[in-house]
Amino acid sequence: MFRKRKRRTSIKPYRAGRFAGYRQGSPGAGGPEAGAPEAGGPEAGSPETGSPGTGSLTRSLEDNIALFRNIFQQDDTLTLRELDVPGFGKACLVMIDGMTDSDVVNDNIIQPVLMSGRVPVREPEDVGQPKVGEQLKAGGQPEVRGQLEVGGQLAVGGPPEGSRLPEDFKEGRAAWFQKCIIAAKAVSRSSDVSSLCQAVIDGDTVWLLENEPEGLIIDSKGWKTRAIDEPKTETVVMGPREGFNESLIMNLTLIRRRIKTPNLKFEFMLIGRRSRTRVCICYLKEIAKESNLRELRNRLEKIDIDGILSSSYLRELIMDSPYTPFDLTGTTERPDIVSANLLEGRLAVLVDGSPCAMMVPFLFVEYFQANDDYYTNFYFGSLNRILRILGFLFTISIPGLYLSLVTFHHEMVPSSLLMSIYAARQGLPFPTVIELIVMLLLFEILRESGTRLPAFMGQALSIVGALVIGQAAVEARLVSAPTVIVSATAGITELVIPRIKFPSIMIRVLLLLMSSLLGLYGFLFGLIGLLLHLVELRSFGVPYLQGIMSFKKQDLKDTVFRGPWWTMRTRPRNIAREGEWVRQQKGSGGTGK
Amino acid sequence: MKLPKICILLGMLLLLYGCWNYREADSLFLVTGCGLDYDFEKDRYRMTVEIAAPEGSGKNVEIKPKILSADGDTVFDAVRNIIRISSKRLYWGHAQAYIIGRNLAEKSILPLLDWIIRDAEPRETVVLYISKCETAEEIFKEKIPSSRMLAYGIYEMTTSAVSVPKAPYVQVYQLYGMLTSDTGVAYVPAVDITREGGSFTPIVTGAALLDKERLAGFLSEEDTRSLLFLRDEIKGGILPVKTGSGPMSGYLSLEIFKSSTIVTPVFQEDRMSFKVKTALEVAVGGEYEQEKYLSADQTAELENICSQFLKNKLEDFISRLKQDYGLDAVGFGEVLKRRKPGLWKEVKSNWNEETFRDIDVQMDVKVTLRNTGQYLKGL
Amino acid sequence: MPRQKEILSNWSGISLLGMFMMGTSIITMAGKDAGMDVLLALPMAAVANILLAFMYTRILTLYPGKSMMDLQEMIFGKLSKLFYLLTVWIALHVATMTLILFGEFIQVVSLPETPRYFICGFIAALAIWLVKDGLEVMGRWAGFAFPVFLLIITGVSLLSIEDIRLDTLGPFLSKGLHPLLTGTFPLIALGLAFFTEVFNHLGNSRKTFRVFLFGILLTTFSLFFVYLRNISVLGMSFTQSLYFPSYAAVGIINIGNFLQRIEVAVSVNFILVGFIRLSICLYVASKGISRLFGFQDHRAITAPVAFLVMAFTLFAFRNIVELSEWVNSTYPYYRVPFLFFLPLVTWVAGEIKARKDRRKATLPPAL
Amino acid sequence: MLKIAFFITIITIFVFVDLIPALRRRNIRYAAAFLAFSCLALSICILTELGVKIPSPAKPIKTAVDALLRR
Repeated sequence: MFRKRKRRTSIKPYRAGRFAGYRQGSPGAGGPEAGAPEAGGPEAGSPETGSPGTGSLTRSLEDNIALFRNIFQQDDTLTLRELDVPGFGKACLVMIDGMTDSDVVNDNIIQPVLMSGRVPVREPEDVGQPKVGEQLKAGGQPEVRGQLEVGGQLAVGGPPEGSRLPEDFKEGRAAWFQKCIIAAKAVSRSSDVSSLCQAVIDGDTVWLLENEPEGLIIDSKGWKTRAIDEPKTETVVMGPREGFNESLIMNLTLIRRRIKTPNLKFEFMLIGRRSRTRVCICYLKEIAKESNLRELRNRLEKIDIDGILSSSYLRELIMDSPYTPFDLTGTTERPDIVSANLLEGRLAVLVDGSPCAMMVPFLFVEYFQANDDYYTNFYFGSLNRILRILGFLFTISIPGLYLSLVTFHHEMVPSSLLMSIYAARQGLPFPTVIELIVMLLLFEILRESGTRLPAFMGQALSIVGALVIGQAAVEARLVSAPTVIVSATAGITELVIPRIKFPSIMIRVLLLLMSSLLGLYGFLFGLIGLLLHLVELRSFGVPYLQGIMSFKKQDLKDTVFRGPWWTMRTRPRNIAREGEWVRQQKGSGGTGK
Repeated sequence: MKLPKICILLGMLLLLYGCWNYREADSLFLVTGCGLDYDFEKDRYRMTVEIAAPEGSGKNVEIKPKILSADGDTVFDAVRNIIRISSKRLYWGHAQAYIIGRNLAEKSILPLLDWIIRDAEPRETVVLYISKCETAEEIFKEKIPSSRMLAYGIYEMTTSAVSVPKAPYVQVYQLYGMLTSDTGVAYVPAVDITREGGSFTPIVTGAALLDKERLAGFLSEEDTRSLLFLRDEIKGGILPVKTGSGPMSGYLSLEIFKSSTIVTPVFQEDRMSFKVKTALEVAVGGEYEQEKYLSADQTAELENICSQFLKNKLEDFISRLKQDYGLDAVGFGEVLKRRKPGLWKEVKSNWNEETFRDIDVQMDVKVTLRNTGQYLKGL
Repeated sequence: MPRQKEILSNWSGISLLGMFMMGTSIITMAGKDAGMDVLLALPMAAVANILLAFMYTRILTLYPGKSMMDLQEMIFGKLSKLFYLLTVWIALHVATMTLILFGEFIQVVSLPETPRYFICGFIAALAIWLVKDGLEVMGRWAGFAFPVFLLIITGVSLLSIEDIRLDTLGPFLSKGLHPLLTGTFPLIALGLAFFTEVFNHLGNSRKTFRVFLFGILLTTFSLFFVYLRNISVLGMSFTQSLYFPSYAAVGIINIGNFLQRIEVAVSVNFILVGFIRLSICLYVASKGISRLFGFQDHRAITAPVAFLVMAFTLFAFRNIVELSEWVNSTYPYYRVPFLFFLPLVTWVAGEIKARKDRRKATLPPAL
Repeated sequence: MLKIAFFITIITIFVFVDLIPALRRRNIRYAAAFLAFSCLALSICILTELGVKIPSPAKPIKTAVDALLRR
């Protein structure tokens, strides 16, 4: 882990190739931090890490090529491009088709290499500095080509003599290629087969040379990614429309573009013995709580799993209370939400290949917050929040309350209402509790099939659902009309907050069962238990219910109500670092305040 | 440690699934009201209940009133015996009117009152009536043309008495309070049957005066209004005032907006008297002899006439209360108890019989005219 | 599993205290035998409670962070086991009473056919869960439930304004001082002694007394309004003749024929506060028992102690008549030795020991 | 009968929650206390179910207090 961090400081440009380096350091080159705990570092070279090759390259190119062929047996995406470099002999490019950017390979690797034997002799002082890249960047290749053509002096018989390029050849020919020829932004050397293999898998190109025990790992990653568009699940009325896609680096850019401070930190980790997924912890160094960060790193390092395909894998692996149905980590596909969370002092975890970022700590009240609240008028935002809270309360309680009122506490229903329920229930075959359970189940089935169904089949589903369940069942006197109304209300209110769907289904059923036992008292016991469970939960040490029912004025600003921005002077308690609670200095902003 | 906790809840729910009090609405009959009588020949209570019974099937279920009755050794026994006829359990949570027949009320109302308060189902806010007919059964057994619940009709007549103060609205918990007070005098609304156009309609009219647990007599609607004035229970309604004499002359209706009555004991030279101060704020709702009362002076005159009229009414009522019944329905005793607890202890043992008959009452009625409706000048 | 020291916030402390003190009075109207004088008894009892709170605060602050049991262990050594035993006894007794009242209330008021042990079982299971989660969770739970409780009390009392008849109040002190005293005594919350096991967890031990004071005042105010409402709505005689006057008083509310039949709000309130009362008793009992046996952690013993309480409910009182007679006439006196003299002895002994310790500390060692 | 079943159920649940972890951690004394208390509770339950009148401590205390205060 530490190696990654160390490397980060030395490599500046961020793009897909930003990682090229860290893998090729030979194991154990820990440097000063070698004593730090390293929980199953992925490059430990153990057999499970997924890199089949071990050992080092040999001097024979034939052997090396055979080695790679052997490792990537039956993998026909492996592409070997053999070259004959004038003056150097045979060379070979090893890459995987589809993972590499053809332009980079063609223009920045093959072309300079092929030309290298003909390059006019340069002054020694030019050598050793990564001028080539810059030159290419500035002028582009045509200039080089032109130069060659004009010069017409083809330096055949490339084997460089010591007098020509004395500095570079001291380090070996590979180093010379690395520094002087290859026009890629990150090139490193390695002789370790496993790291070379890993590089190939990651989409880099490995460059092998005859009679050279070191290979070059050239950054040439490039593949197609989805365009940045608005997430389907989190639409917003007013506000940014960008959403994460599956490329980690792209996602990080989206965050970086919103918070432009060097204090925004991105720490990388590799998780997954086989998938070797890159995972990034982002935080704002001055605001995030150090202890939370340490805890998060700790928990992530403890993970031992063979594959991570989405951030949801991580969420379940690092939850404080693994059995709770509630989310203890936030999740979003929107960079603006992640940025807002970072600014509150939270930590975000992004996973390569998953558009969902995970944020910790997560509080219960965040279920009811939506980014739209912050982009619209604060009255409207507060109203929406209250509606969401009501929606949650309704969806968990309506079936249970209805059941206990009509089967236990008839005295609480107004006489006229009881009469109509009474009339509606005449001659029905099933007890209310069974009716309710079946109807709720049917609703969930409809909902679930609606989610997975192709859009063109949706209509059929809704027609059948509405007609059969809504009308025919009542008319055939299988279920009573009030039951249909109640379960439909519970189902609709459940959709006010899609994220809390599962816990609310579970609580609703539990409360329903409790109500069928002891009526309203059972319902109340269920609520007591629910509150108890919520109270005992913690997300990264922060009490889950923090912020709800607080009497402190400042705490209420962003919980049940969305206060105007000028009043939100502090960050939520306990989340940001001690003493870093002030979001706005007093008097700043809020004209007229 | 969370999984076991979830197991606790689930295990308890699944293993011990028993719902003792789970009752579907359709397994019950809703009782809307009941009447209680005593059959002195058979020496048994007779309970008549009105239930809301479903009629029809399929989608066209209608709720119609149905009358059932049964005998029993006690009230509760009679209640349970009805189940044998009705085949479903009776549910009392929505019953509003409990009627006691006059025959039984002359003995005691306690059997029913005790059951209402003790049992969990009947509510404390229901109203107990005393029937002016011999039995309560008569009231229920009369044919009702409509599908309305008779008991609810009776109850609504009482609650609407706020704007027509002709019957008191006494809920059972208030009745209990009156009966357990030191004077032990209470009043409840009375029900009777009117015969209009061949159909019999129950009507709530006047009040029944109770001495301890026994019926002492019925008060007319006018007396009931006086009683309500004295007890400061008037919240609105119409006060017809007769300003002249002879037929068709000088009835004036006053709409009451505000009314307050304060009773204070006065002691003068060993003699106890009570001062009743009634203040009324009214508007002229309708009058017959218009020309008379339009100027400011005339308004004052009108106020005087009305005050005098009401004062006479009230004084008349109190004197009749003293002579005919000897029952302190107005609650002078309660006032004395709060003001002079020491003195009360001495007189309370024979308050109704002696002291109350002796006391003087000084009436002070003040009627204030708020407006005369939309009319400035009459025809 | 050693856990880090649990810390109660001040509000949690106030909530626990308030809910514990309301415990059963909110529904049974303790002290209603005093008649009208109970309204005067409430402030008198508050004064007595504050005096008691002085003593309990002193016990807690002699050695900050030490509970009364810790103190007893320091002072009496082996003998302290006797003290634990007495505390456990009374805690179990109060827990049993609370649990029975729960069962009886629910049974009498709305679920007559449901067996009592079944209702009790649910509540006991929840209480075990709460107590096992520890004091901090308990405090936070109370911190959430207490505002709900106060909100319901206020709302319901506001709704019954229409039915309140203040002219039915009085006469006060018509029968001399005796009823006042008999009304005051049950209202004195000797149960506060249990909080000497709870408030040693308060985050700021210097604010202990403030927490006591605020809790007592809040409770007295709430109870006063509840009592006033009940008496003025139902009338004194009806109030006295009911087991659960609050329930009846709220059942009378009828606003525009729409807002009516809301007496279940009282049940909610009673279950919330009674639940905390039960949990505190269970906490103290299991703590005492684990100390008796020399266990480190009370959590392992909580569940069996709760079973024991459940078993006691089966035979302790035959019915609510016996229970209410006991609660009204015997219990207020019976609890005195356990909840008053026991802390008193501890306090006096602790005071002496603290003096000695302080002298020892100031004296130069080994002269 | 249901009463005993109910008691046994609740106790069994907590056997899983409390007793078995205690045994696993070799906390014999916890386990012993757990078993002792649970058995006591269960036997009280069974006795009452069998119709045995267990004398309640409330009664003697009541007579004692009455004797002390209202001589």
